Amino acid sequence: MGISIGVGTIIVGLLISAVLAYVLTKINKTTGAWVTVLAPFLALAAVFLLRDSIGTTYSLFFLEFELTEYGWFFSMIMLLVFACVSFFNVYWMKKMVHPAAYNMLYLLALTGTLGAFMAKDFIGLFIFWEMIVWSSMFIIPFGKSRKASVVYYAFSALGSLAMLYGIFYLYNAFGSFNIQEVLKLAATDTTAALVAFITIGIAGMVKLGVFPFHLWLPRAHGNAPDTFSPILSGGLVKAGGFAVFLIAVVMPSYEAFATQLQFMGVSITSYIFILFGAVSIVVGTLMAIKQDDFKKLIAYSSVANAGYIIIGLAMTDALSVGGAFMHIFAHALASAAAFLAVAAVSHRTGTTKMSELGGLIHRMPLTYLVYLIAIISMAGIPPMAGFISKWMLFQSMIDNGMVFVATAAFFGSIGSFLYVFRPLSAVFLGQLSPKHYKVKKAPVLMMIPMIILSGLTVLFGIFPNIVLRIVSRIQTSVGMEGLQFDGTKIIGSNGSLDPTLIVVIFGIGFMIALVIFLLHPKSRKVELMDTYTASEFIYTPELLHYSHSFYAPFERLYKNAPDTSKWYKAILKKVSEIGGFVSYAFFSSKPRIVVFWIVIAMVALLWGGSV
Amino acid sequence: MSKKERAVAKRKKKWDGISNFFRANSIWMLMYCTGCCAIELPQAMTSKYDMERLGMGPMATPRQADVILVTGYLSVKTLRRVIYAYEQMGEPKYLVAFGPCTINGGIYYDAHPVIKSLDQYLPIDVYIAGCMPKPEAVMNGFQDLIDMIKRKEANGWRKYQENKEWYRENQIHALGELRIKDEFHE
Amino acid sequence: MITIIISILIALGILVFAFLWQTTLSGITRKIVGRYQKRYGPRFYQNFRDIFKALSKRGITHGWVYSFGVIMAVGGIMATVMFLPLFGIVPFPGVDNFFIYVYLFAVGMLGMAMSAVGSGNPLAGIGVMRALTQMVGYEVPFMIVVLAMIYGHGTSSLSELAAIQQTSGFLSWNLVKMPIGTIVGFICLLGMLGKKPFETFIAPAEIASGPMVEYGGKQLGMLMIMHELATFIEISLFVNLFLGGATPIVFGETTVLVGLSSVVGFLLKYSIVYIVSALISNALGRFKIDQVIKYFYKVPIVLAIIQALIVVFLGWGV
Amino acid sequence: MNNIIKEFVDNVTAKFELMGVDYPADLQVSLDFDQRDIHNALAYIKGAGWTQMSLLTCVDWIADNEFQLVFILFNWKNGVRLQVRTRIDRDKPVFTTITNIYPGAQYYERDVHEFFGVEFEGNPDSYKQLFLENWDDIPPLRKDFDAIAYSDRKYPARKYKANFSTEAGESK
Repeated sequence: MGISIGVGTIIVGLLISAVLAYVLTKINKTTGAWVTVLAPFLALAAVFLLRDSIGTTYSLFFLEFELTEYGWFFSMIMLLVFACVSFFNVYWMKKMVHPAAYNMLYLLALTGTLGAFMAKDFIGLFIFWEMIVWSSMFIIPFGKSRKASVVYYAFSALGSLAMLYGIFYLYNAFGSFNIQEVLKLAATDTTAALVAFITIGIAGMVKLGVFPFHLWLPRAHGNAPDTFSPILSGGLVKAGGFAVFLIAVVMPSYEAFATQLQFMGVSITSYIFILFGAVSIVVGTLMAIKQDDFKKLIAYSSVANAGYIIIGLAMTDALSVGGAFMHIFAHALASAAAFLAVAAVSHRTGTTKMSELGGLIHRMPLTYLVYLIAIISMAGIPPMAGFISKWMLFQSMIDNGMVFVATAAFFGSIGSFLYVFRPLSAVFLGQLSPKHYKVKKAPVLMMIPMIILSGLTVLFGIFPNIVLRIVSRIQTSVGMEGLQFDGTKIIGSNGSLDPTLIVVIFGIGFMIALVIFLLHPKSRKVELMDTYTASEFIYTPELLHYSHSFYAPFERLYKNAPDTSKWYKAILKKVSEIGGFVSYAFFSSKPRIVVFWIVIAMVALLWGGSV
Repeated sequence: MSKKERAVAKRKKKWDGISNFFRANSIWMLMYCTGCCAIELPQAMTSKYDMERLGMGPMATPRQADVILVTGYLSVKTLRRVIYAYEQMGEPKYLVAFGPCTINGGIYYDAHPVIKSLDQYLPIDVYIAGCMPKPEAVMNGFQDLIDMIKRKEANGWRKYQENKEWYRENQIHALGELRIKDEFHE
Repeated sequence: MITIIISILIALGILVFAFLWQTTLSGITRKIVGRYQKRYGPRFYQNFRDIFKALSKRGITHGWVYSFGVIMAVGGIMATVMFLPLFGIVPFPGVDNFFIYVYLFAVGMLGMAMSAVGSGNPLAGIGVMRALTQMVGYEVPFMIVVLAMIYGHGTSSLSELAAIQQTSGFLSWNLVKMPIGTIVGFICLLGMLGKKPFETFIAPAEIASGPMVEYGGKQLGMLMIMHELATFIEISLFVNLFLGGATPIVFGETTVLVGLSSVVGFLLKYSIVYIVSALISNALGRFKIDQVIKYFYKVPIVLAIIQALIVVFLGWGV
Repeated sequence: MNNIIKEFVDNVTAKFELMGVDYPADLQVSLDFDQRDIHNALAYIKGAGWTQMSLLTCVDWIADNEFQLVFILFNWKNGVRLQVRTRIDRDKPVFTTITNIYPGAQYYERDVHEFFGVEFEGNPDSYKQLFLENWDDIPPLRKDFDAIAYSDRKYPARKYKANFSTEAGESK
């Protein structure tokens, strides 16, 4: 009998390798970093091989695991992102303050996500959920700011507590922790379903960074170490999608809320969730347009994209859920690739401020291509994976006639052209600043994961059915209608899409253009500074580079818009005032207050005695 | 002339043969309005004389333009910029000079900052005489340019390429150095 | 396989027709504008001369992305044209849905923007910034109106949307069914075409023709081809969505005659839309970019939402 | 109005040694000072309301072997224009800068330095080139500068086969 690989083995293996990474990093930094590269790859292979044994239950000590279709899908995305990003760890070891702790926490975060996706009962889900929160909370301060971690923890605690409340409420009502079982039971009880939907939904929204819980996301992503931002954006945030998926689709919400008021084809509770998604699309887009920091810009774009995911999941029809899954997948790949490109730029130049960079295409052409593919996917332009998901989401929005939500989605979709183009223009194109003349190409080991991610983005843009068939199986496994296909075509409700054909036609167009280009006289190569300046002589490339406050005319229009962080600051002030009063009243060492409480206590005691 | 150069020349000639029909009837201008002759261009362009029926039109940058119009006297300071603009243009390119100032200095023949004859520094395809030239003369000059392009005589840009050293020497003699670098050009 | 090849050949035919037709019409419009300004104006084939002259010139290049972006731009726009139905002929039936045009069109625009900024000229960067900002303005109201239309008619296929409008003559046009939407569509069309008052991103006197600032030679020629094709896409979209597409102007028994007259009908509507937009462009001045955005988010978007709500809740115009 | 001008001129005369006063037109006064007094005088005049420096220029009196610096000042309260003038030695044209009194004089000093070769002590920027790029001769607006010779030397003239130009009055 050979060694049978089960979920338990993988989790234990990852835990052991986390400890191993810690010990080895203490001895030799690079060796320890290689452990973080190898472990996710081995886990990826193992989980991939477990494809055939979906539906099996595993147990590890007191924890129960079940490999579900969606658990497998989410785990694959997560492992892919972790495995690709881990190559960067090798280069960041010297820059880290605590490399050993980083490596251990990195693998613990991975363990947490896998455990959460495969947990059979809510207790396992909660334990591993907390493992994600705690490990990432300790990693974030290794970057630029400690405060970001505090903000992250504050929001995560809110989400975790809401989830815990939901779990205990459900246990109280149905006497079980088993996820599938409890959710199916909850679907028959509207009140329980509502509580579960809101509490676990909040946990998911916090993790996804949906408005109004979006504030931690740009802070954490922007300030986390460059190697951890792709994990946060591409991986951990998507765990929120998992939580929302549980209560919206596994439960399923359309059955639970069938008696509720139906609005635009969905129940009013779901519609409120959808509205939050719509608002976070608008807020994320507007804020992303404003940012000067490359990482914060992509972080806000994650807020906007989280909006699409939650809209898709909450609409709960075949196309929208399929779209949301495709979006989770496409955005995980694209944002991880974009963050890795930032990390490569930051590794070579030492900054992520867009106004300080420029013209890096002449030094880092491959990184540029990786970023280009990532943003094409993020903006939802064919032939990348992001287009497929947006198309599917738009289809179901139109079917339901959701005018306002669609307005937000269209705005976010067109607005994404703005914010994804800005780094392209300000960092990679334009004039090369003299201080970056000696910048070298990104190292080969960094290129490998970036190329893998870009390649997958293109591949699943051309042949999305590979993913969509899995998604369709997930949908049938939770009792929904699956997606429809016809060869390479995806059948939508009011039209169909053939991504392969689009790529073929685009290829033909490109070839015609190439032939026209090659037939005509060869161009003369000129220097980048030999450019139209109204015939004036200019010698400073920095001044000939347009990157500072790029969308100034557009930003001006909403610079006075209300800022959510102000509400939170006001709440914070109130909380700290109450806390101050409490500590003044109850924890003071001043004699008169102590005497006052003693008197009160005695009066109470005497009162109690007399009755 | 080496073999390669001859092949290049041959290819150029072939292209010119095909393209001259289009070039002659689609001339985009870069107006370098240095002096008073520029005031005659609006009449030539608008409804009175309508330059567009010859296929001509104004363009914003030297990259897009086919012909550069030097309308009037050139101080050394302006000459530097004209040379820069001319060298930025794509080939083939033509240069039309307006008024006597570009021929022999005109009324500025004795001024210390004003050059006397532009053809020392840049090749000129067509001169338009008159101080200032009337719109009729301007239109006539453009018609001449079109005819010259059709007859393959508008070869100023080729002359400039072939005699680059001679032109460069003259430019350096008058200007000191071609590109100026001071506090205004940082 | 054979059907795909035939489809591609049809699509290539549409591509060639689109280029020839729109370039000719641009020339004719230049002539009309010339007459409008009491001039003779150029020959009607002037635009062909311009394009081929530009192609034959020896331009400059600022590096590989400068040329690659141009090829990507032209390729993307050509691919978009190849998906367009023309006179009821659909090269790829079933997959010609509206979102393909919006997003495949964006490939071309992205290519051009990339190439322009890759030239290293800040004016190109400003031009691209304005073009993108303006896109946020016009694209959203336009898509809302189309949302209402797709919701109402139950299909997002461009050819089917056109076919639905050909069922009962003039009265089934979306121009009649959704008058507010048509107005919004036309305003957005002006924005898409970059006609005045929405000419912010070209602005030759202000930012030296914006993205086009560094182009000369064959790159400029290819971008001019791209411009003509992009105009064709935008106007055909408008005609197909709002004006009933290829509706015959002669009714009768003879199929050939009706078919031919529907070709004429389409081209007539197309010409009218294009010439009217050109005349409006020549009569107006230019907005500033923040005025453009303010305008689009004040008037057209409100009208578009009103139209969408009318269709979704009242069911009028279906 | 004349009273105001008269009063002002009287005040100036009482304070400084005036070389001459002239009234070229309505609301215009020209005052000549000695080179030693000029800075004090300018400071006083600025204090008296002539806050705008419209022009600083130079006149080459080659026969007297002197340069005359002319400061044109304007008073926005009463609209009176002052021409404050002083003469300096042409062989050693050195003058102390007035940029600490009128900061706007910065570019005029560079202008005068470039065209007349007057050196402004205390203003290091005045040596930078302003209008003439790469000038390689004596300053061009000095009377002893031969523009035609310079032009002939620097810019080759067109050679004509026949003599088309005729002097005025000369018959063909």
